[in-house]
Amino acid sequence: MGLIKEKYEKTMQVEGEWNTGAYRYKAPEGYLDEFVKNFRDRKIIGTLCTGCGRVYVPPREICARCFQKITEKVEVSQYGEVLAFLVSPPLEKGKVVIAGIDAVQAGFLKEGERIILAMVRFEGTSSSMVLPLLNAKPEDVRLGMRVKAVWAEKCKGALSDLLGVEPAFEVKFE
Amino acid sequence: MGVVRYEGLPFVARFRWNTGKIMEKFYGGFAERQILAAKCENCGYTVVPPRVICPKCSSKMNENNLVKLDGRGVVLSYTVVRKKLDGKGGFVTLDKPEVIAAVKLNGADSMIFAKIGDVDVEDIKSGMEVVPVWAEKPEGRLSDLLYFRPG
Amino acid sequence: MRNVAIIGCGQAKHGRRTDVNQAELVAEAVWAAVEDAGIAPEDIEAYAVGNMQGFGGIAQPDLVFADYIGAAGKPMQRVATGGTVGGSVAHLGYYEVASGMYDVVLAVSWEKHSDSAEPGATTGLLHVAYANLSYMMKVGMDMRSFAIMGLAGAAAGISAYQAAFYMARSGCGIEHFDMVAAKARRNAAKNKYAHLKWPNCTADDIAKTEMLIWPMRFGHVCPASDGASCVIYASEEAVKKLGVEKPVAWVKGVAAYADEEADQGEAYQGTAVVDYSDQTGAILSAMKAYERAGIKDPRKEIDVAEIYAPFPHQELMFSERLGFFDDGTAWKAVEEGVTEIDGDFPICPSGGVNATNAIGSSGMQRVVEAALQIMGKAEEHQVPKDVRNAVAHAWGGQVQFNTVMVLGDSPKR
Amino acid sequence: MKVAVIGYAVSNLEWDAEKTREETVFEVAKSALENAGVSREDVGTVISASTDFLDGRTISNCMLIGGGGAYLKDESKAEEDGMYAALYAAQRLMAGVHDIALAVSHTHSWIFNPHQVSQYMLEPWFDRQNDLINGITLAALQARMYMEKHGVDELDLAEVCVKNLRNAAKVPYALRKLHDITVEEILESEMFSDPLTELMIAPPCDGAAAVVLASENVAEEICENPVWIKGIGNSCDNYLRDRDLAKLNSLEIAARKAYRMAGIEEPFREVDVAEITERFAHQELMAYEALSFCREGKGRVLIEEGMTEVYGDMPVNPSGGALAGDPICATGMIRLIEAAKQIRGEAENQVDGCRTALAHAQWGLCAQKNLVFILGDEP
Repeated sequence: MGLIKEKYEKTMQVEGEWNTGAYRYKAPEGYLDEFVKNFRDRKIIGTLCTGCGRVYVPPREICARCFQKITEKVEVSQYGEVLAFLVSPPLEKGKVVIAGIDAVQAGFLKEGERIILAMVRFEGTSSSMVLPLLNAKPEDVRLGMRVKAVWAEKCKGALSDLLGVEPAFEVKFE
Repeated sequence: MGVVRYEGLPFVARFRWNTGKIMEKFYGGFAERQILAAKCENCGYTVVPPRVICPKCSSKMNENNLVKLDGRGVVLSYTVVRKKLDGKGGFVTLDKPEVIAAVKLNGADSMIFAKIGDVDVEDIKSGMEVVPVWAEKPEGRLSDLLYFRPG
Repeated sequence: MRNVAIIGCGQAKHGRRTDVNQAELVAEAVWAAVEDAGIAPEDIEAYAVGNMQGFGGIAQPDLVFADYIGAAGKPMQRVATGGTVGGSVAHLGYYEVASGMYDVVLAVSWEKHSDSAEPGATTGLLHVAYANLSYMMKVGMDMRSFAIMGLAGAAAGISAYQAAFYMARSGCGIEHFDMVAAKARRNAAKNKYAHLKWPNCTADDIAKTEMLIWPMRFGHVCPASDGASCVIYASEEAVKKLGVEKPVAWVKGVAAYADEEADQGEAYQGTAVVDYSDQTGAILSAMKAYERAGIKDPRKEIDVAEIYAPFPHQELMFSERLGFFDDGTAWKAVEEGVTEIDGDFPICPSGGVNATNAIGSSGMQRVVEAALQIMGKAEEHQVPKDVRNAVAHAWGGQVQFNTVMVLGDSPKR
Repeated sequence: MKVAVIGYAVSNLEWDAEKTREETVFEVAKSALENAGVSREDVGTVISASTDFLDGRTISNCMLIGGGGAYLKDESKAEEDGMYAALYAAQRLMAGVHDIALAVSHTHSWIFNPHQVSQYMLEPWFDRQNDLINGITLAALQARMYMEKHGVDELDLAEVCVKNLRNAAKVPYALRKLHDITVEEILESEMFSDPLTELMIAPPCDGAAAVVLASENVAEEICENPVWIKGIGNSCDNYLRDRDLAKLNSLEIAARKAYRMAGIEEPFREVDVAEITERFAHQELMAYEALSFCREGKGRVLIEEGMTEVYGDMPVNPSGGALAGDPICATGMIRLIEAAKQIRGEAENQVDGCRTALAHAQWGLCAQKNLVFILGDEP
């Protein structure tokens, strides 16, 4: 016996839409935009809450714990640690479809590649970011692993300048 | 400090709502140029389009409650629409204003909202009698019922 | 504080309900509950409703349905909190009675995923972070990164990270997730309202399904169901006045403490929760709900729990946060069969959310199932022991909202 | 358990605010707490109000927990007008579970036209398939039905607008402040769907509001002049097709219930001021009748005789009402706040000797749902 799903009669359908693409939004000036601008100089900045001393990367505007606005900016380390990670199976066509676009077919992702996604906390910060973990085999990834930021050859101040992270040097006693 | 304004990604969420069996019958009636309503056996309220629960006494209804209406109706209220939504949140000014009315169909207790055509906007009045105008070849779809006209 | 009881429960059959429209689906659960309670529709004084409107594509759908559920001319309040919504509606209905404003209140929540033209729950889930993703595109996220984010999104995004976090803190393996998922399918086979049923499903059956993104398999993922669940509350006085003689389930304590949204790097506010398996909000909600219910040792005093776990690691994680097992040890209990229907501490005997997920309905369904266990009306999946207290839990938002309701077989004194 | 309003805040109402939704919500939540003289630590429960379709985000409260002050608080979201959030917050206090509650509401209309959302509110199997039906055209149908039944004309509707927009001139946060507006200008403003012209339609805008509520256990301790909630009435009507659009039936039911709870027998005499949500001009006249300020069909007499002016016998909307600015989910909550300000004697258009005030919120197409609070200066 396998999986059982009850089937129900199909009745007529009528169509309609929710035009989400017609929405406009607002973001605070001086936070994610400034964070990204600093990528041009290969710098990672965050905000420092004067209430609790936490450093948020990417920058946050309101600290929920202290219930106050954060305006102070600080530069943080390029080194961090892996808090959690995911590993994709080798990618195939038809497996990653976003808003009707097949990401492999369209060439955004390569056929057969395996992607490791890491949740990274940069040193001295209280928050985390999801970044691809590059130049590492899935078998070699472990929690708490030290990683460093990998930048594009030419940084132009865009989110994509920060390609991901890669394993940092490890010093071992031999 | 200010804000950065930006647009949402170009994505439209689409829906295909199941109408359920009784509404399917309602649209099926369109193929014969017929408007079906549901008459509650308990309180006598007649609702169009038909539905499975009486809006007045909550009695259960089904296909056996369907009754045929003659299609004629009376305008309870109307409005001349000069500005229409474009589906993206904007308004477009109509070159030719359109009329929409609340119509009570003969034999029904509820009302429907329908376009009124073949009439000068100055001539439309509440209390006016109207009849449906059907597509040339009705197929049992929503688009079969084009609009209502005085008659 | 007034004592409030659940005097009737109703569920629509859950599955891909293309045979009915959204209003009919909701009415199915509502009138089943009215019948179960054995009251007249006129006895209901007020309504509590809710769903996640983006999934079904109707804004404020309850206004369209008001006269399908007998709410016309009566007070109706609506709440929506994401995945928790069913739990939140259950809490709202409780508070409507507990406040002293009404004596009999009907609470219903629902979802109809099949009305969306996009597969599964894409529309609703994508739009949680849609504005933020749009902004990230504006500040130069490339299509590769966008696709990579979608990659995790396809496996229910943050929940996959949460599974990894949970593995890190507990030392459990994927095989334990397989066991939990298999239990859900097996239990669901005994529940006539459930969606994914698989009699005698084993962990091996689940292990054979493909890996979506490590550590989450296809067999771990909940379905996108259509369904509705409903409960009817009555004050202690009304229980007497209505002459309810069947067993009822008493609400002993509720709490819903909001945590921070799981951070994927795009939030402007918050505290930046780092470990998604911490779940401070769940711990606090459980603590407060027990305090209000007078429960001191949840493991001993609670007899059965319905936990909102669309993914198997969440059943393990939340059973710890709710105080049934020590942090990081729930998987051992699963290995020992403790959480089976006939185990020492049954969890999700109904098959839970992992087998049936009509999002808006799911939180309420936990309350319904917990109440049925107390009333002894869970039929084939009734746990074979005396049920005096049961817990119904729901989570939602970006793994940040939790609702906890403690139900008991006798009123609080 | 009795409940009082002990603090409040309203943001500036603007078409396109130079603030994000998080910032606006954060600011009103913070100022309301300051106004009440309590800190976030004192608050037990937080209820917000916003909707997914208006915000363009599924789970609209999910990224507002920090900004709304709800972090690690007993939280929920009312997905309708902010006054329903205040109602839920009050219920949590009345149940004796908490002592202090914060209710926050917001809508940023700039992001997406709420009138388009009104179309998404239609029953999808039939009504939504007709592209001419939306909140405005339905309101126009309602207006004509009401006007023809009771001999009301466009001038009466324009008079409502003139009164409210002139009142709004003194209100610092209002959007439409038109001190010198005339009936002619109202009638000559752009026609949307006759009889409704642009100025007869409440202008959607950006805005937020917050109130702090306290139970009788603590209210008097914390606050010198708490404003007591003495009556609550709430009712939902049938869907459009099965209701008498010419009458606000559910408002009448809600008002009756609220009056009974507050012990009010003659509303016209006993209520000193009313703040109501008139999303369209004619709805204010319909509300006069449903609130029993006059007999059915006589709403126009009140406006023609000037009785609902600030100096009249039954002042209605001294703040300018929704016609002066409509941040959808915050609109009803602002009415509640304005009613509370009248009791405290803090209103811009203060009504002399105000001791009993009425606040009203509506929700749904053609005001399907209505909520009424009666506020007073003593418990």
